[in-house]
Amino acid sequence: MSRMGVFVCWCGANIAENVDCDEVARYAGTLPGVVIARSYKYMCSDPGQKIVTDAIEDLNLTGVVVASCSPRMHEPTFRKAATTVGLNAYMLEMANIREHCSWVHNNRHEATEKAKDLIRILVEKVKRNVPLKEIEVPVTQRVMVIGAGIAGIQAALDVASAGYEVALVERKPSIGGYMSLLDETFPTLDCSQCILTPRMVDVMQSDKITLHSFSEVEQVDGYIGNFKVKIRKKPRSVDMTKCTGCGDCWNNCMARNKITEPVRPALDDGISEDVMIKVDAILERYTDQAGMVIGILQDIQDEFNYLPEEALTYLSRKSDIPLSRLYGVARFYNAFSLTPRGKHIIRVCLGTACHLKGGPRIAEAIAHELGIESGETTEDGLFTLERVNCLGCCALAPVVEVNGTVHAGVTVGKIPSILAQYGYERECIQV
Amino acid sequence: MIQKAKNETTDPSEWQPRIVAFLCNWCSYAGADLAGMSRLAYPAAIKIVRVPCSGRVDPMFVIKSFEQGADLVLVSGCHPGDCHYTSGNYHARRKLLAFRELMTFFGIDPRRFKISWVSAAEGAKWSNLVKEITDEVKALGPFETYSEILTGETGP
Amino acid sequence: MRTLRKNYSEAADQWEALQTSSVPVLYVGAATCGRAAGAGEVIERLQTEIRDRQIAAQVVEVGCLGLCCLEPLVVVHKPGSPQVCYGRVDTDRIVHILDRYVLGDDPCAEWALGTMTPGEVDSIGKFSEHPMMTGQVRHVLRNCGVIDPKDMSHYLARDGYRGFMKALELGPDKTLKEVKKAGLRGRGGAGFPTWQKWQFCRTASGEPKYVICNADEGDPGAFMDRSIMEGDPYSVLEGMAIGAYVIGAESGYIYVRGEYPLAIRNLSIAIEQSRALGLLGDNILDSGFSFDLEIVRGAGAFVCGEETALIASVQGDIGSPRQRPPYPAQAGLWGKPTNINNVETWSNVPAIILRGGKQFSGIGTKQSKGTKVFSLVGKVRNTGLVEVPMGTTMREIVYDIGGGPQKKRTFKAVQSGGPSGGCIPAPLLDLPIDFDKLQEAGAMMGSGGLIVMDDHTCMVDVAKYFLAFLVDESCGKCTACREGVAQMHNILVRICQGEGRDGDIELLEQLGTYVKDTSLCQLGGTAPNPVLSTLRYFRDEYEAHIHDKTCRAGVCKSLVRFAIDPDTCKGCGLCVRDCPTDAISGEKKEPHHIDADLCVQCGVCYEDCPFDAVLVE
Amino acid sequence: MITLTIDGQQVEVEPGKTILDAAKSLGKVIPTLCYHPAVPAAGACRICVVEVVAGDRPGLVPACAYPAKEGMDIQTQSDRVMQSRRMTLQLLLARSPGAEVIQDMARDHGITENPFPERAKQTGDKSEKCIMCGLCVRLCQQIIGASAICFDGRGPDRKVSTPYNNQSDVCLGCGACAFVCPTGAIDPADYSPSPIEKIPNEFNCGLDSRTPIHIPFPQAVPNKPLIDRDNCIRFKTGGCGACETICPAGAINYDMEDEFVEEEVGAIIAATGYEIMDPSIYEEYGYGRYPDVVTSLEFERMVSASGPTNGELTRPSNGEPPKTIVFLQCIGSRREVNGKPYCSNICCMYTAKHAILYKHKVHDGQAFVFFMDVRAAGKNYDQFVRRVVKEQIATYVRGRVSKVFARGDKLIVRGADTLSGTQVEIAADMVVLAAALVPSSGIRELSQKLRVGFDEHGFLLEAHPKLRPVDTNTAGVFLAGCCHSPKDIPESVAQAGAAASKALGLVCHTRLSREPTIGIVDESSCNGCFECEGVCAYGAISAKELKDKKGNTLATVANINQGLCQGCGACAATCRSKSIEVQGYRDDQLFAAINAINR
Repeated sequence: MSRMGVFVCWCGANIAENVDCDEVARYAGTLPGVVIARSYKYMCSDPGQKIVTDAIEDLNLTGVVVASCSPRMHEPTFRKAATTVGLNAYMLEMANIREHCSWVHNNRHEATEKAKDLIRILVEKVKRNVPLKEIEVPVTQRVMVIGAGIAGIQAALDVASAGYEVALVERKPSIGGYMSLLDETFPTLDCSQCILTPRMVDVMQSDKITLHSFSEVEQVDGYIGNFKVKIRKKPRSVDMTKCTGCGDCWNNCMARNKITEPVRPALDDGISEDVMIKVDAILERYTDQAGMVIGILQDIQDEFNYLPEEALTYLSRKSDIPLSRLYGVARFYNAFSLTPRGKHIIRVCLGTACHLKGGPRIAEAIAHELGIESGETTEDGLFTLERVNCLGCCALAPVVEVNGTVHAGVTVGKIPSILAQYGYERECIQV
Repeated sequence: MIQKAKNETTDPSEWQPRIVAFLCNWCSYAGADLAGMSRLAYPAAIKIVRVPCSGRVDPMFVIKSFEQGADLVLVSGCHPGDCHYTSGNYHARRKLLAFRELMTFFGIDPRRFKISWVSAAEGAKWSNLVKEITDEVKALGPFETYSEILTGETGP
Repeated sequence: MRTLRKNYSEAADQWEALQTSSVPVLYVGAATCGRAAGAGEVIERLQTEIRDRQIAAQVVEVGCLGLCCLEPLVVVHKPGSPQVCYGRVDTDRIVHILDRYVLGDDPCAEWALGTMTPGEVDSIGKFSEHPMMTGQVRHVLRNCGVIDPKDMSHYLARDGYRGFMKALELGPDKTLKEVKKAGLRGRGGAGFPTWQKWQFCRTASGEPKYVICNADEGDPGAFMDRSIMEGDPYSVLEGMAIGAYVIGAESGYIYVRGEYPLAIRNLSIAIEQSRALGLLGDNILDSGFSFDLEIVRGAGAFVCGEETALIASVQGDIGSPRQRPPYPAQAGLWGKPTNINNVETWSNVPAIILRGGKQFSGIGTKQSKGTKVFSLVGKVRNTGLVEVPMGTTMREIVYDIGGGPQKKRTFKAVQSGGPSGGCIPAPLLDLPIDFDKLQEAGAMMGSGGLIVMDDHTCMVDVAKYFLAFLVDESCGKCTACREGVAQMHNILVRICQGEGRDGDIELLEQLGTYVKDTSLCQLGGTAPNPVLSTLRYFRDEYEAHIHDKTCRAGVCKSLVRFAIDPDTCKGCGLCVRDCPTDAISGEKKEPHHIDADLCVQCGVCYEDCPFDAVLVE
Repeated sequence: MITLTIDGQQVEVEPGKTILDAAKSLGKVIPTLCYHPAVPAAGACRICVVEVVAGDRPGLVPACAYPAKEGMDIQTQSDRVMQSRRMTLQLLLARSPGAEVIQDMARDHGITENPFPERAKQTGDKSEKCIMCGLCVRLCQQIIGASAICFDGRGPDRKVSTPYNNQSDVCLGCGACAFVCPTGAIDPADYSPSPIEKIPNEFNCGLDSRTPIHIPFPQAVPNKPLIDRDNCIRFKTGGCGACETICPAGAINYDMEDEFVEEEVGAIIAATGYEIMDPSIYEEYGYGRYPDVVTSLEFERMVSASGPTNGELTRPSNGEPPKTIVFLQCIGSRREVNGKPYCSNICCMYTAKHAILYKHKVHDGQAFVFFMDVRAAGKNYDQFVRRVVKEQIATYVRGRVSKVFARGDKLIVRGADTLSGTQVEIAADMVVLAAALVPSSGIRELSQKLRVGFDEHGFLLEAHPKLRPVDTNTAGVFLAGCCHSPKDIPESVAQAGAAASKALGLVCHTRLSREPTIGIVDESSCNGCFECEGVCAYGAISAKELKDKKGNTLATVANINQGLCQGCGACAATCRSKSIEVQGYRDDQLFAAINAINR
């Protein structure tokens, strides 16, 4: 048979103000199994606790209900007291007639009735309590500190100085938190760096503290004494064991501004149909496109008589060779022209032999005749005048080549007749 | 600056509803404590039973409460995601909401069974919650069905 | 190993049939220079004549015999009589020859240059005794102008690819030893021992290996590579095959400059035919050695003659040389070991292997073995391609073969080595053709361009011309060449405009040594040579330009006034017609007069006046 | 290793190293222009030529590109070298008259006059400083991989440009070309399709910029760099990789991925700190609209010696020192509506400090502080603020500010002065907002992982406001610093100590006793359905085989691991055969309580 004790606390005025503690105690006494029911001004005080322990001892109580404040507040206190007199701590429970009753119900009658109900309910439950023994669990003697601002650093150092290992996890690449941003701190106007950085160095040098910088807590398992914390160490892309912090990398980093990823225009954006067909046909003939750039450009020039911008842009997109490389090659070699050329290409040889035999005179004469400078094309698009360094017919100097056919031993006088072969009419015959 | 809660006078003769509330120890019970500390008065009809987690509440407790004369049963736990035991409140939510659907078969009006999430910091929410459900149960009137069956006759 | 015996016998029969043809055969020299001189029209006229008049005769287009000033050249071979070579055959002269000699038996001795094969034709001497031919020993050019470049059987019939097959038998090591014994040195200009170059590439680690033929021939005034490629492309292919076999390369490139379309066409035909015969491609003649060739067209950049620039160009990039080491033998094309030789070097190789190194080293001097092909051009009477044994003196080439300066002109100098070379004045004419001797004289063998200059050539203008050429052709990568050569050119332009100052010569010399010393590649490294050598031998002309503001050769316009000497001028009116600004006036047969304001000093009258009536003040 | 002598000194280098590397290891300085350690050497500018006195090819060679060979004898200062270097400089002076770097170098080499005429400015030349060394083009093509610029033409007229001289559509705008250019001749803005934008340096609140690979601040611990993958060319386009080439220790590793580490600990202390609220949500103060309206943290960086302006306080708009400055308190704090109802605790104090710092920086400047009530409760705090007031360091105006708007280049601060009951307008050069402190971002996710409560503002919930301020409801988890509530450094440090001692109190034991209110299984009635295992959040339930003496299995039943079970009771509620009970909350106990609800 259970021998219950009910002890009602006044809590000064906090409970007594709305609950008639004596009435409640009287009622508790009438409950089956209850052998003693008393109220007292401060049950949690030392004399109050003595009342409970004496009752346990004198009446061999098997269970106790203390009706006072929230169990979250003083359950440990009363349970400890009960154990001192041999009653198992879990045979004692608390009915919350303060926060759940007197403090929230001002109607004295209702509050008192509710107190009685709460006690009655709890007594019935406690009658069926059984003594329970504490469970022992192992404790991992390490501490984790999450966040390495001044608070985290200080906590880690304190724990480490007590000789226990610390796992310090900091989300940012460096510890120090916002304090490292400050210049001076109030009220002493101490330089923030001077009082913080030594602590940061202590963290680094302490063999007890394992620092996980640039890392975040991913998952926490387990419970008090046996936490298993999974940490995600974000990639620095720098191997910390090898890096000496010499600074060569950040002093020579190439990305000085934000990167704007280039927008890839569509293959045929702004390219005429005709150009695409012709360039595609040329590309078919080449297996190693990147290596045969000059061959491809020569074929394009044979096709269009010059290198149109459209063709180079399309070639660049199709073959994935950068346009700048194609343009660079086109501007480097004399054979290529980026501007439309005339139907007939006149090339005056200025090799050494031709130079000695009056090559420059011939060039000037032709330029004078056609009214254009070297490298230009006549308005009617018929003739383009170019200078070339040696066509390999030096024995027959001076030499002029037009559309592949070479004219040897050219003199100023012969120029009009040579040009005439290509449809050149002199506007006015000079007298 | 704790103002005293205003002194409500209730007429003892009027029918007083009986509400049973199963509160999870870590959140709702602490929320009720906070309501007390902040002196946020609410009707006394409610009787709080502490359970380790809302997941511990067995549907049988609810039926037994109605059988024992409860006019409304409330189960309150931590906000989903905040449960001290990680997933206790998820099991409670699924199990008890499914159970509420069956209550009509037991002859209990589902509106007499409430589930709520009150965190340890929401004293005010707890107090208002109790006021609401008390008014609601007054509107619903006493729960007679089970007591009639037990006593074999249909009383007023 | 297959030995193509069947092909050889067929080729021999075909060649024999041609030699003993029952029908007259006319060989027309149709290389680029021949066509420039009118060979194209001659062939057309010949074919229309033959077709219209159903003459039984055969026309064969061949390469160039080398006598460019006498082109177009036609060799007529009537059955039973020796081949007779005729010069300057224009469209109507060919008809005469056809009627009088081919159909008749009048050998038209007045146009004949000599008989090519044994046998006598009255009043026609031996072709080999022609002044231009006497000094020559034609090894590299042996097939040029003789075989049809588009028909491989001709080449096979004249021991074509026998050298290659002998190499396959000897194996790489022995073949290399033969090249070493021959003492062959690079004909591109530097004269580096070829066997050593092959050795470097052979022993370098890295696969695959490449062989390249440098046919860029950027030196203005040099065209021997063109003539070899147009006349006898097979010798180049065979030489490269032997080289690749020794080095262990499986693919090769021939980098031909874009200005040689005919050479490219003949080479492509030669490659096609070689592949058809299985002399190019996989497992050649079942010997386990595979080798194939591709032609890469140059696009007009003199700098691509430099090895690393050429490699960059083949890789499809701008032709910018790269700092060496690593040398191409260690890391060349696509970073792999690559061996680059000049056209003439490659075409020497087959003969060396076939006849043995000793026979090749028998010709030439102690240090420079074999023969060298020169293009003799400029102010010389007989211009053309000459192949002389090393050791021949410059005087023999210019005077004996070249016929000395043009009439009424006196010899001043000969420039050898193009823009990287230097000039050889009259006193040094007895200098033998030898890599090292030329180097000492401040000149350079170079690819073989010999440009003869006479008293009407201004050495300062020549130096300015070469610098202008180099400024235009410099790739612009390194400061020394880009800026140094440009500044040297500015100074010479100033001197030629009469604004020369004291100290200009010293500054030129200082700049010259700087550019030679500090440039990244050999273009820059040799760019100052023309200036430094003209300064060394013709300092007086510079002083005349700077202090007296005169150009005795009458070339530098701003320093020259032309006037007609009344008593020598015959009033023939030749100069009136040629003068571009019509500054000359005068009655027929009366002394003419130049109007100083109109005259732009172009120098046409001064050059062309048959009576030297135009004087320079 | 290769041994060679430079200027008579012996030196050893690994094979593949250049003469420049060897000279550097001897501390010898050889001038370079077109050389950069991250770009393959080209030997283009020829300024670094040295004389090889003995070796296979004696003569002048570029030190940057020429490999060191065994037994080489190098002279770096011989007459021939100095002569060549002087001539190169004279030529470059003529080529690029505008390049100061070349002028300085020339002066150092004793060049007084230049015999060569200056090169006429060509059409389309972007700058008079370009010495055509080609480093920018080589870098863009070979290292960055964008190939946006190329060499246009050859010979003396060669210049650097984009294809057809129009805007490049592949330029990344990274500015690497300008960074390596020896004479500052290239400006990426000429080529980049979009405007050039700097990478904001978080440490200085974005007031200055940083590179993707960086250390957060000079005194950072650990003092090792990291790569910001959002701005690094290597990660965005696959190009660059310069840091890997340069790093002498070979420490760069682009393939690093997230790594997971498991730490076993007995106690956890959360100290995740705070962040400053973004005041731009308050239109009236104009933060974000007017550059001269800054937050207190930005102000702190501006006055800091290691800040973006090295401690010189200048107005972000025009760089002038602010003659009049106004500090606004309680921005977002103590606001019932659309803000934080709590007081952020430290603003009054740091604003007083800011006033003092401002006086140090701008002696003749005038500071105003709009405040509600000065909270200076800490030790010597009030004396500190009173000194600011008494020594007229700042004029304290009691009242809130309604509006900040621009008039001319001044910022008009319109507020009330409740003590005089009048409206106040101040024409200020700079306005500093003391914004509210909020918990650092991600606090909600962390608290859910730690299973710790948090209040509606996100601050972590202490177990009891008075008695257990550093504990949390979850045993073994403690709090420290501003993650609990806004507080100053002394309080944070104190709380850190407290949390540490709490944690030590726990981990100093090797064993810990725990609430016995955990589950037990009645093996006689358990039918092994293992429904319970599915609901256990701690994996505390496993199978146990009951064997008879001979060892054959009679039944498999559920078994509870006492260490893991937390006593939540989910299994008890789920068990169909009611074979699992939570001690202290058994069904019969609860039914007994329920039966007692009705008197």
